Amino acid sequence: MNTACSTRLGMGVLILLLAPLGQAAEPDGRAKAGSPPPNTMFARVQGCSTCHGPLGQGTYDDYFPRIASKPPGYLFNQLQNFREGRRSYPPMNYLLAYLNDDYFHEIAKFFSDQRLPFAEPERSKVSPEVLATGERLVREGDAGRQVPACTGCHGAQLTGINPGIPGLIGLHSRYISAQLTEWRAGTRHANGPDCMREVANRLTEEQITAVAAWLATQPAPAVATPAAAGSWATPLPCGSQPQ
Amino acid sequence: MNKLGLWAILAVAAMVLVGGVIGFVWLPRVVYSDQGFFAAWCSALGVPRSWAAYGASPVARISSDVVLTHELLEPSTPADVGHGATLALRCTMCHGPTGISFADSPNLAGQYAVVIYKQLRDYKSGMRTNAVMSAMARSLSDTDMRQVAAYYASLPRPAAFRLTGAAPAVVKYGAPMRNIAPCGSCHGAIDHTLASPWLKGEPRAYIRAELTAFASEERHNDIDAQMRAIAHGMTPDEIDQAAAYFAGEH
Amino acid sequence: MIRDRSYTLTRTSALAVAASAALCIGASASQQQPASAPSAIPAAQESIEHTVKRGEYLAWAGDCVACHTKHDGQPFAGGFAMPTPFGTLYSTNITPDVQYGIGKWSADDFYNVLHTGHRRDGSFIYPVMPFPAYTRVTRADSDAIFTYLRSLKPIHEPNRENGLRFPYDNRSLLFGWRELFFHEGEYRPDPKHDAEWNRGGYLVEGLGHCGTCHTAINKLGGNEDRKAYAGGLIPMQNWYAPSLTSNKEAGLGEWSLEEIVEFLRAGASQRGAVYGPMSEVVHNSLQYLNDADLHAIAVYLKDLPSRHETPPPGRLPGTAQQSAAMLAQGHAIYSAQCQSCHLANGSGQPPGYPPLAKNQSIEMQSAVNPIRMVLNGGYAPQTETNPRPYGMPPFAQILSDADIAAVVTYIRVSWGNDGQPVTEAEVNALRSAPLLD
Amino acid sequence: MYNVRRLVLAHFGFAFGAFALALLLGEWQMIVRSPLHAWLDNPEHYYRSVTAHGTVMGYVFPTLIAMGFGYAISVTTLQRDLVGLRTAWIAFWMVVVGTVVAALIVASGHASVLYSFYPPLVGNALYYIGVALIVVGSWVWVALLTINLAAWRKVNPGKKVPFTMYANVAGSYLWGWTAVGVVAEILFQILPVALGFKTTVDAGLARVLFSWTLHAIVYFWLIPAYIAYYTILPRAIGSRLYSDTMGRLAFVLFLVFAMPIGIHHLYDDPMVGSGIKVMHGVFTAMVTVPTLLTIFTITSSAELAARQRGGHGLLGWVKALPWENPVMLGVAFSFVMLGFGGAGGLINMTYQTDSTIHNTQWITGHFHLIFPGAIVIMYFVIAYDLWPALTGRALGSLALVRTQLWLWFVGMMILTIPWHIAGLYGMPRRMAYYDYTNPALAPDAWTVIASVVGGGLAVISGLLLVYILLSSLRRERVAPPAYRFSEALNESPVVPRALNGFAVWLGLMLALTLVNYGFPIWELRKIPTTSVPAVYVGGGQ
Repeated sequence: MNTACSTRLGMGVLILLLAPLGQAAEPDGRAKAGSPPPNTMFARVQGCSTCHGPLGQGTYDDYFPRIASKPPGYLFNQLQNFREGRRSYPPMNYLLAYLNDDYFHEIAKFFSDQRLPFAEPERSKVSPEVLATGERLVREGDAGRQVPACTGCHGAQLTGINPGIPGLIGLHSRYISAQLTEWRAGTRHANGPDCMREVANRLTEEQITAVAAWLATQPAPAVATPAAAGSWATPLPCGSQPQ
Repeated sequence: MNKLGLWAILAVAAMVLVGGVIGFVWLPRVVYSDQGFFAAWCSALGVPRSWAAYGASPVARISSDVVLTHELLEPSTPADVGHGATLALRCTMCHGPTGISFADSPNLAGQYAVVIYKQLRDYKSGMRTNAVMSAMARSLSDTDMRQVAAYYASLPRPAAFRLTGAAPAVVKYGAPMRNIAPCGSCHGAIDHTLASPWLKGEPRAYIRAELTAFASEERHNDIDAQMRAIAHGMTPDEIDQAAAYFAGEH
Repeated sequence: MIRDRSYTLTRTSALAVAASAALCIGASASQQQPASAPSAIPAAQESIEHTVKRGEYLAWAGDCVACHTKHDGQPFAGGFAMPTPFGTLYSTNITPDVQYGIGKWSADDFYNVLHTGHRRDGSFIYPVMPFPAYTRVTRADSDAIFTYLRSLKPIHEPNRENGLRFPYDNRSLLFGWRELFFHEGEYRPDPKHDAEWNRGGYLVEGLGHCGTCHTAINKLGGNEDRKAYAGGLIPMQNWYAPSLTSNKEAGLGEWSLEEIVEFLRAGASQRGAVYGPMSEVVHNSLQYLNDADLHAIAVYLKDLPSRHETPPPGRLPGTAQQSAAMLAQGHAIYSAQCQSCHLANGSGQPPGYPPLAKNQSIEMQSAVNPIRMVLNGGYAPQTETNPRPYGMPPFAQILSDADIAAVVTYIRVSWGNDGQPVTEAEVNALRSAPLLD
Repeated sequence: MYNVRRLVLAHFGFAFGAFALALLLGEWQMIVRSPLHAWLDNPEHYYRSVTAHGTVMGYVFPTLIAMGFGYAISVTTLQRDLVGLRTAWIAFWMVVVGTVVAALIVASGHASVLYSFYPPLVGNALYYIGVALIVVGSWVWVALLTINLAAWRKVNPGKKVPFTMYANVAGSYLWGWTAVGVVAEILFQILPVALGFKTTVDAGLARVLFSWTLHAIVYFWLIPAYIAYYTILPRAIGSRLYSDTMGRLAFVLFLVFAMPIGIHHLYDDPMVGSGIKVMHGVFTAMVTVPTLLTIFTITSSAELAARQRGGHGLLGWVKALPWENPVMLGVAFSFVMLGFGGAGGLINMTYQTDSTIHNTQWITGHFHLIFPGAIVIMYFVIAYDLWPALTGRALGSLALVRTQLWLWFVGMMILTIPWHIAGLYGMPRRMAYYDYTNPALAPDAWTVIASVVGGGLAVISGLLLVYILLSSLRRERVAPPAYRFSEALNESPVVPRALNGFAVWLGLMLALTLVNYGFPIWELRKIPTTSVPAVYVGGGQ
């Protein structure tokens, strides 16, 4: 039954590096190591590259979001959420398990500093009516259900605001509807007060589809960087955006 | 051939004749008087004619195009589970790293493969709709669906969800006069019938939501409208009792 | 893993702790004749806060926090799920809470748990708690740890009922297990060796409980002495804990003491980087140990009897051209996915990008770890001495079983590596291995 | 009893053993669906029980009785050892194995499909294989009787076949042919699905094939009882069979009319044409002919005896009958229940009236009145009558025997009459439970409670039978006189040729089958739309 303990406590696995150099190891059995890697953040975040792209610009796969030029505070929160299991995605949970906050700040800063062109917006298959509904929700919200307009927090340009509120441009409809549904189901959390959980719970299934579809079809504005902190106040109190 | 035998044969032949005349000539002419003789005769024989003859097709809109076949019941291979595990990484955001969401999205750990497969098929075909799942399922091939299902079926059901306490009446007995079968006799509290989902340990909110959706016909991918009929007959209380019971929260 | 604020505080103070503890242990070492138990001076002679500090240090050495804290939970408040082939167990609350914790415990109760594996009510403890190793801990150290735990903030967190299958839910059945795998008794110093060697032995065999993983775990969930430190697959978690005795695997015969120390403290060095469950150990435990203790551990490990078993020569599956095709495929994938960091000649760029050429972890008998590295990637643990680790991305979602089998086979047989080829089935089997317990 | 004593004993022993167990299941079903018992936690258990009860009572029990009795008749009437004794034993074991296999599968909950299978329900293949084994075993019996009769004919060319043997063989042919339907259904419709070669069942065709067997099987159950009427009763009450010829006619008419009527079970099924249904209705009506012939002949035989014993008056002679004789009592009870059952049957066979009671408890009441009522009580009589010859031991007190018959009769009446009423109220068959707390239904509750009482009496009676038979084994041996069946009043050495052989009647049977089943089967095989996905039962956890 030690096994259980070992699942966690295991003195585990060593990668031993022996002399890479062509010729046989030197007499004392010691070997010289290869040249050290570039001392850059770029070299350090290659662990993220296969899913988010080498610079966080996203990949062919629309399941993984673009993280380049998202607000640093937002990215830091997500890194933390994944490490703490407040968001569940094993590869992320696993990669971040033994990294600390100070390093997270560096990683978040690195990606938020990337300025890269956005991919072509989605060509949505949903009907014009649905798109129209989506646009209305984004710009005006739904007073009947006390749903604030997305633009209220994420900005008229939908490019988000520093430090904590992400832009909604350049995301895929599937990703957006997934996040809203997660908030509804309670599988995604943000620092309390969790304003997005509030909002997501007020949306209907159809509204989620509409919003996601419309947002995904929006081209990025010329300047797609988050607005400066404090540019506007959010209609709902949000833990991730201290006022 | 002796006399008696001959008489017997003739008598029986006569009966056949009489019966035939009544059955295929006389009655049809009365019953299907509107049709020609031949048509009437066909009806008496039971030869089906095109539904056109009756106007609109009596076949209701099909609720799902998934058919439970032996192939679906075949045990899955380790390879299926392996590939399923990788495909299922994308489900973990809502359904949890090991198929347990600890929230309101359905737990999939230990769910029957046929059940998961059918729902994925229905999401893909649009028979069941959901903002996320419809999009998710669209990108899955038939093999993908089987593998994901195989993976989740292979995961252990959470020990934490051992049901305690007595089941409410609707779970234990249903309500015969309202044609409500006992939930438990198909969904696991008492017994399990093939291809019906295992509900023990599913989130209360989820079960409640689905039953309500069935009742309002908003969800309609249940074959022969079984669940719609049942949910329709259930009172909101019963729905909540059942949900609470299966979630282990009573 | 614990990222609770109070926790991070304790952790940042850890170096100080370690330092002070180092002093006292250094002192103790000097005070005692080599062969005597290498524990610290008796608790009586030191101030309470000193004892607390020493206890905290020893708690790090034992990595108590790892199991006694659940994800996103309070340190030492328990509730951490430990899946086993026999069912799932949950660690207990060891904060001084009166109702759920060790608030009512005496130092004797605590020592009993570590030393004899009996609960306060006398019933057996499941060996998921490594008391077969902790039994080696001295009374003085046990008391220090207890004093430290009692100094913590009580957390009113109820313990969770274990989910063990019949018949394993019956504790008395452990009697047989204990007969087979449990040998009670504090660490007995070996007079043939000096104090440092014995201190190392004390930590490795005792609090460190390295054997728990590095000795193969059999069907009964026990470690067999004759297989000590010979390595084995960690059940449920499906990582391979390499042999510490075989130079073909992680055998330390060829390592210098400095390198072992650096490796255990930093988690990544010119000679190696850790990943998998070992990351957790380095991150939560080893990085806080002082030089003296790490050095002692290194001395002891390096002195483990070294076994050189040569595996049967690797043969590629299938016909000649099949294997040729496999290597070609592997090479193609390597150039596309791996080369940018590990370089065409497999030399890598240590310590960030480990070399693959002549790499024991790549060559060793079991292909589990190389396969899992490709499937899941990984970051080396962040430590005081390696504050900005490099990482490798997961490839599970972009490479097929055939691709991974090909590329792993390629790196296992190229650049003079003499590893065994890998099959698709082996790769596939590891796809469903849990990433985090 | 020549070389078949142990063989017949084995058949009767296993038959009554299985009967006793199934009887208990039946009573349990009564109780759980009555207000006397809380609702079952798991209704599936009820359907397991119903399946087991039906399978044993419908396939195993009567088949074994018919087989055992058939062997006994063959040797006693042909007065020669049975040809092919070993084969007969093999057949017996086939039936036993088939029964055990099917029972185990049903008990494990993997074949709760009820004894009529209900495609597209599909259970575990082994269950159907078990049932098929039972039928095949009985086919061996059919072949053996033919062979023995042929062998006898060879040495007695042109001689009149003894009446009892003639009826016996007629019955075997009836079964041999009617069982083809269910076997075809199992082989071509259900097994391929149960074994996973196919995933759809042609429900329409399967149901038609089953109806081929479903009604005729009742006459197969009936034949031993009728044989007892004709050949045991007269002897037992010291009389003679009133008319050999009329008797033979009755049996061959069953042979002819039993087959082409099964579809009257499918009156409500859309896939069969109305004309076909009419034809089946017509021939169903014809079955009354052999029945009435029998009633007449047997009553006359009884009257004969009564008048010899000094009975007189138009009906007064009835008092003079030897009522203390269990055979007499049993036959009388059987007649009464046959009367009620037959009357109910007239309603079922009429298209219009049937629609009011179709699939209600009425149907259950009807066939329980006919089979466990009229027929099984005669099985008891047969067992009692053969017992001394089989065991070499006399039965215990006849009073006990009479009590057993009385209990069965009363029990069955109390069981079935309320069911008819419940059926008229519209209570459906096959309900694991029924909400009698509902004010609309509370008034009907007495019906099911009455059935429980009736069932209880039947159980007591059944156990009493087992006791009587077993306890007799502890009595000292007696040398019973050679077993014999009664002779006819006027034993003429010849009968019409047609009534000494089966050619004409088998010909008519096949012809009528063709006429009444040929088209529907051919048609349904053509139509794809009657094929539906199988519904697999018994998921298990």
